[in-house]
Amino acid sequence: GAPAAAPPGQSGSAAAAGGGGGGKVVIGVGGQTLLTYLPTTLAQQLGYYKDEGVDVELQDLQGGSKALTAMIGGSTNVTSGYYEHTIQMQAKNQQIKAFVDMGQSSGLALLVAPKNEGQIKSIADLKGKNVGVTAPGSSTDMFVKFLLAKNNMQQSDAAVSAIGAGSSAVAAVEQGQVDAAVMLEPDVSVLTKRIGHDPVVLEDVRTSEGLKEVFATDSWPSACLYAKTDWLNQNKDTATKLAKAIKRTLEYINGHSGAEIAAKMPESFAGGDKDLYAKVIDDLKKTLSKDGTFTDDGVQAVLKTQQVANPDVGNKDIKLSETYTNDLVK
Amino acid sequence: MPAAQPATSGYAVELTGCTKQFPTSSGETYFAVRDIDLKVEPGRFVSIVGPTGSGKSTILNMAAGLLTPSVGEVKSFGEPVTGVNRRASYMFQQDALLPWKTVIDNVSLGLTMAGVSKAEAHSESRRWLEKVGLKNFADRYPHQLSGGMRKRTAIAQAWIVNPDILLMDEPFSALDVQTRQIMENELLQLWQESGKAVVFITHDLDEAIALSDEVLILGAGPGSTVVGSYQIDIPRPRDLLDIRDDPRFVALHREIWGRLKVEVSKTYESAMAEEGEAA
Amino acid sequence: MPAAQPATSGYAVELTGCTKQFPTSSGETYFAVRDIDLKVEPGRFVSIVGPTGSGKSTILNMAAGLLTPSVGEVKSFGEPVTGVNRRASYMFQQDALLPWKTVIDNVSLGLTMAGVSKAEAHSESRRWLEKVGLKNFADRYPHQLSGGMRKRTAIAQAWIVNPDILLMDEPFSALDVQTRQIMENELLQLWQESGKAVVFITHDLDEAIALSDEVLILGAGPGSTVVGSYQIDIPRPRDLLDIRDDPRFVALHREIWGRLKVEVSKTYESAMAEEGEAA
Amino acid sequence: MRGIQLLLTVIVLGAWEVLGRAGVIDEFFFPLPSDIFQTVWVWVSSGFVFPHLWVTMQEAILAFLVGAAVGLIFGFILARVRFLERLMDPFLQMFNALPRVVLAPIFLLWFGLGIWSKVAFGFTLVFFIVFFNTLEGVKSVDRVLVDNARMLGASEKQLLRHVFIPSALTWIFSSLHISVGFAITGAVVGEYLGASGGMGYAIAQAQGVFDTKGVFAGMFILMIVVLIIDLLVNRLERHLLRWRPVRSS
Amino acid sequence: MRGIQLLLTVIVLGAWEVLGRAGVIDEFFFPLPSDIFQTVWVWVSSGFVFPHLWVTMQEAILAFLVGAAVGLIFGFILARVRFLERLMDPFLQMFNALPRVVLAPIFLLWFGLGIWSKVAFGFTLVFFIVFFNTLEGVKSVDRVLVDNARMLGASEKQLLRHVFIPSALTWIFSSLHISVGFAITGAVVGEYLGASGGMGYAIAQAQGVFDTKGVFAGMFILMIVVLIIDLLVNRLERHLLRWRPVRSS
Ligand SMILES: Nc1ncnc2c1ncn2[C@@H]1O[C@H](COP(=O)(O)OP(=O)(O)OP(=O)(O)O)[C@@H](O)[C@H]1O
Ligand SMILES: Nc1ncnc2c1ncn2[C@@H]1O[C@H](COP(=O)(O)OP(=O)(O)OP(=O)(O)O)[C@@H](O)[C@H]1O
Ligand SMILES: [Mg+2]
Ligand SMILES: [Mg+2]
Repeated sequence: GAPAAAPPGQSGSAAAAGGGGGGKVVIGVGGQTLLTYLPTTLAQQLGYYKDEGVDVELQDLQGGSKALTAMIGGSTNVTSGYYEHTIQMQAKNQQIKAFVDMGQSSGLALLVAPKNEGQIKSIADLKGKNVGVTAPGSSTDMFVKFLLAKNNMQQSDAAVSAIGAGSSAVAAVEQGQVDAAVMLEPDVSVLTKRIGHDPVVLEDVRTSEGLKEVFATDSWPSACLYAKTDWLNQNKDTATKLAKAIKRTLEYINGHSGAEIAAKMPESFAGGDKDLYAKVIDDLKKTLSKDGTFTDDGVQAVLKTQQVANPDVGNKDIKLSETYTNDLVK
Repeated sequence: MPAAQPATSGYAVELTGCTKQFPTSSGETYFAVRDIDLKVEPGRFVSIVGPTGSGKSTILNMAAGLLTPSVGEVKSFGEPVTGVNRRASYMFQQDALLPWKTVIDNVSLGLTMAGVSKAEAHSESRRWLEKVGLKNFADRYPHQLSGGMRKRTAIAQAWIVNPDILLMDEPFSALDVQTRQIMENELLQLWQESGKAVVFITHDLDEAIALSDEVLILGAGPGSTVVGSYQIDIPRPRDLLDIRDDPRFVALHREIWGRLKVEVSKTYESAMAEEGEAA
Repeated sequence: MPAAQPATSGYAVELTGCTKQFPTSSGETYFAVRDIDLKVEPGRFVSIVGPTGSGKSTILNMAAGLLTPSVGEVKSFGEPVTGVNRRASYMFQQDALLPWKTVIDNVSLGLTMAGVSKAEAHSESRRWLEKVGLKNFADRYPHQLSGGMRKRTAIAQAWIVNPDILLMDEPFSALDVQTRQIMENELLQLWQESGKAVVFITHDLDEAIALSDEVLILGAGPGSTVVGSYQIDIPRPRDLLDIRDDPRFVALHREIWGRLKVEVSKTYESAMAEEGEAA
Repeated sequence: MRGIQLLLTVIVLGAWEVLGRAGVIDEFFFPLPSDIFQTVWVWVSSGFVFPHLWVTMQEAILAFLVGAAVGLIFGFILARVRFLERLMDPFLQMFNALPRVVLAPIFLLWFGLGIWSKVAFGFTLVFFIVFFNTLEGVKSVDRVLVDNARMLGASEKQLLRHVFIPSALTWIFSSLHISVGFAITGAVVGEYLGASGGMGYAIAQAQGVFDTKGVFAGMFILMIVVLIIDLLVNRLERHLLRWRPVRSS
Repeated sequence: MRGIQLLLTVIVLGAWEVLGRAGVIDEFFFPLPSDIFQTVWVWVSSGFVFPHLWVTMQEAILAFLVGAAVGLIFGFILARVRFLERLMDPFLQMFNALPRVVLAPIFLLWFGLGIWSKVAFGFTLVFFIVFFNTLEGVKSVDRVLVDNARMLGASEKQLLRHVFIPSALTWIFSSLHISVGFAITGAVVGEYLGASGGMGYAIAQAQGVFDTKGVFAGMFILMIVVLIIDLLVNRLERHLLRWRPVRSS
């Protein structure tokens, strides 16, 4: 169907210096159509940024790491990406701070390809198998590595294939190109619809039970807004306004049904299937943060995941207090 | 190109009422030749002379099947020529050697095409290179040859395939007198042995008369046509060195030259006169 | 190409001890010409004759600055020639018209290069096209011309720039006798008016003697050199039509031809004789 | 000719439609042509597509022009200065082999998020194609033509204008035919990696939400645009190469 | 020549190193050359890189060979059969303009996650380059040469072998020079989008964890490989085109 609104023309100007006061803030999104970043776009649609008095321009960077890189390079001011990046960046001496949390779970699910249903029943069965992730080095990849470590297996016990996200991922799993895969919404729902039954899920952190089981915490900060610490210090006002807008959006989501929210989003985001879209938004609510704050438990859990799964973080001394702040949402 | 076949029926080359026109850039058409009738029996040697630009190459191209006449018909041994005339070999006025083949490979080309083995083709080519005096240049590429050497390579290339019809467009004009005489002798020998039909273009009337059974004169262009045809009844074999002193030769030469001169000066004058017309 | 300049010092063309060798594919070197001495004063008309492949074009290329001699020195008006000889114009043996330019643009080329306005260059070109009898073909592209027409366009192209030195490599060989005579007359007129130096290559000894002040004979290759030099002391202006009956002409012709014949047959015989040697 | 082409198109699309409706072709990956056209129609009639198209066209045209111009200039210079050619050849080959997608972050760093990073992207594709072809085109010019022009007094600049450029023109046009497509590809891929507008952005969004109809609609619109551009290039080519003999065989 | 090239390389890398150490160049985007080489060394000495390289090489070489072969065949056929050329031209132009990255899911769908989807990817790049150049190359063959060969009895096949292919060879080599790079690009980009091994996978992995050293090390290794391949293509070219006059000017 036709999207309701044409996108803003590309302004082109990298807003590196701007962002102060009422100037334009460029937010790079790690994939605008990914549900986990939905609040960023929804806030724009609801006009909350404007209400707060910030002029926001969203840039779709098609991937968390690209969005981060663009921000470090100065092309954007703020990134709507995963919290774990702030930890990774500290390991690389780049000071980055998250200031409002949107997701309290990564919303990932490790599921088994239809052809292997019945053969793979636990993580241990993944030995010697081929697991699909969106991209090597991404959080889906880390998730697999973490699970392997948690089950006392070597990282090399399972091979990891990149299958991307969206239709390529669905196709790879459906056709059995991989034995199992870590997938996100709405891919899981689409896959379910296509194969006609719920896929066998080994681990699922979309639910709080799953989250507890895997990470032993009830919050695992994922999608959030972060910025360079320097920028944050200089643009505290602006950041506060952004945080507020997101917080209000989270509240709005909590108070409305999936269908109502879907109606607010650009029509094209539904991909022609409004009901499915409404349903996945309803599912999404469980994984979203209620108030935009980070919890101690949560950030510790993320750090632990990184330490296990990411050799670049490894046992480096990470100061978690410098990777996030709750001051702006409070 | 197959070895000389027994002549089947009719003329080796037969152009009937052939007219060729070309589109010009201004959108008009230019008549190169008009109403050409040319009949060459197997075993005949016919020369075409005429002022420059009168359409000699055009006629040869039609006989070879490379140009289709706008009006008229081309036949060869009774068959209409569609596409290339497979029973003819054609030595072009322009350089037509393949630059990426050595002299010997260029000469072998026709044999290679006919499926002769490489060794055999090369040994045959060497024989022909010897005839045209290029034995020592077999391994050169065309750009390493002088103008005359390239012409001689082209001659060997056209002759080696032993066709039923030889079409030659000013083959000897880049050669010095002596070399030219040697080539002329080779040509006569090749032709006399075999009953081939030869259509020969030259600017040298002496050469035309000395070699041919018949000399055709092409009129001045545009739209030139055959304005004279002369039977050369000097008995064969002819001695090319002394033929110019033969009284029959002298008489024919005077007669043909008289006619030719008119045409040639016509071309030039018409070009000079038509001030600003139809440029 | 600037308009004719006052001759400065020395010879218009001066080759001293020039040898040119080419590498062959087999890794050896081939001596095209050896020890060439050629001195042409401004206002002189020098012809070079010699068997095909003897190195005539090579000499002209060296004089034009397009080939550097392996040994020896090339000077023009006292200055060593480095790069192209800017005071000469060169009519090549091969087709050298730019295929993407019409006849008139091709002829205008030299003027355009010298910065003459297009309108002026075209009107001047038209004058020259008239001289070579191609006025009606100004808007054709080269591929739409006959062989002789292309040659005449090249002649106009070389002459229009009015250079101090005219280098011409078999300019008239593709033309019929009558057209050739008209061209020869034009050439003589152009030359007589101006004090130009002309170096002229031809296979036609008659033509060489009729036109020149001096005829050089090049020996048989490989490594050919100048084997004879003849002053043509027939008074000017000469009547090209009747000159062949002039007793001085006949005597010179006999003399030069005798010498030339030896060289020409040498070339051919050496090629025939060296069975399998240095192929 | 046009008729046959249309017929061919209709047959292919018709077969696709029928097979799709019969369930042989999976609509999830290959939506029905009728659906695609409907989407195209909606995009066009609602005006949704035009700002995107405009952005992409700007990028592609800039990439094409800049890439072709720099490719031509480099090609001519390196073809004329043998030393430079031999010096630069391995470097150019190396850069040509760089997978540009990997460099996307660096392009963003250098050229920002706006159209210039996409132009740079397209540039790296167009440049190499035009460059290598121009290089070969100039190198393969007939020696005699060059010598003749030099004898007639041509300066290096005039040689370029009267001999090298016209002679290399067939080569250049061949490379232009290729690079029209690559310029658009470059722009779209650039947008696909990070943008807030353009056809690549629109397609990426459609793809992100499993809207394959949208993906195909976007590609279809791009195709039409390329066809129109190619038609113009063909016109220009026919005009500039009008001196070539017409093939009759 | 090699010396100057080495010198140039050393100067550029040296300046980079110095500027990087001085903090002028951001190490996050451009790691120090010394670090890159160290990473390369680790990758090579640990043997980590070889399986990846092997996968990529397979893909690139297959894409190159198949793309070039099909491009050549299509180019020759369409150049000889004017009807087909006019019929197919718009379609080929359209497909050439398709942003292949968008098609990645479809390639995965059709050809799976293995090497064949990357081969297909590289193929779509190589094919068009070789095709368009071959087409033009054959079309620009001198008419007289063709006529002469035909008069000497050449069949269409022999014409191809003795006239068209040698004459179009300069064109073809020009396109091969371009496509060597594009074949590798195609393979790497394909891997980058979905694979379980190969240089693109290794680079994506490094990029995923912001290991720019690894990204550059991967690209560096690719560059070296391309240089070697290009050297071989150059050799072949010099051999096959040895008939061309040596330039002396
Ligand atoms: N493709 C063409 N387009 C237009 N005109 C052409 C074309 N080919 C030849 N002509 C014209 O046809 C006429 C005859 O040309 P042709 O080459 O047959 O002459 P010719 O008798 O061989 O002359 P020459 O002795 O100079 O070779 C010329 O006026 C030429 O300009
Ligand atoms: N590039 C080259 N490489 C090798 N040999 C060459 C080259 N150019 C010319 N030659 C040789 O030099 C010799 C002289 O050639 P040149 O073209 O000067 O002869 P010419 O006297 O002009 O002959 P013609 O009357 O046939 O034009 C020939 O044997 C030729 O093969
Ligand atoms: Mg002719
Ligand atoms: Mg010569």
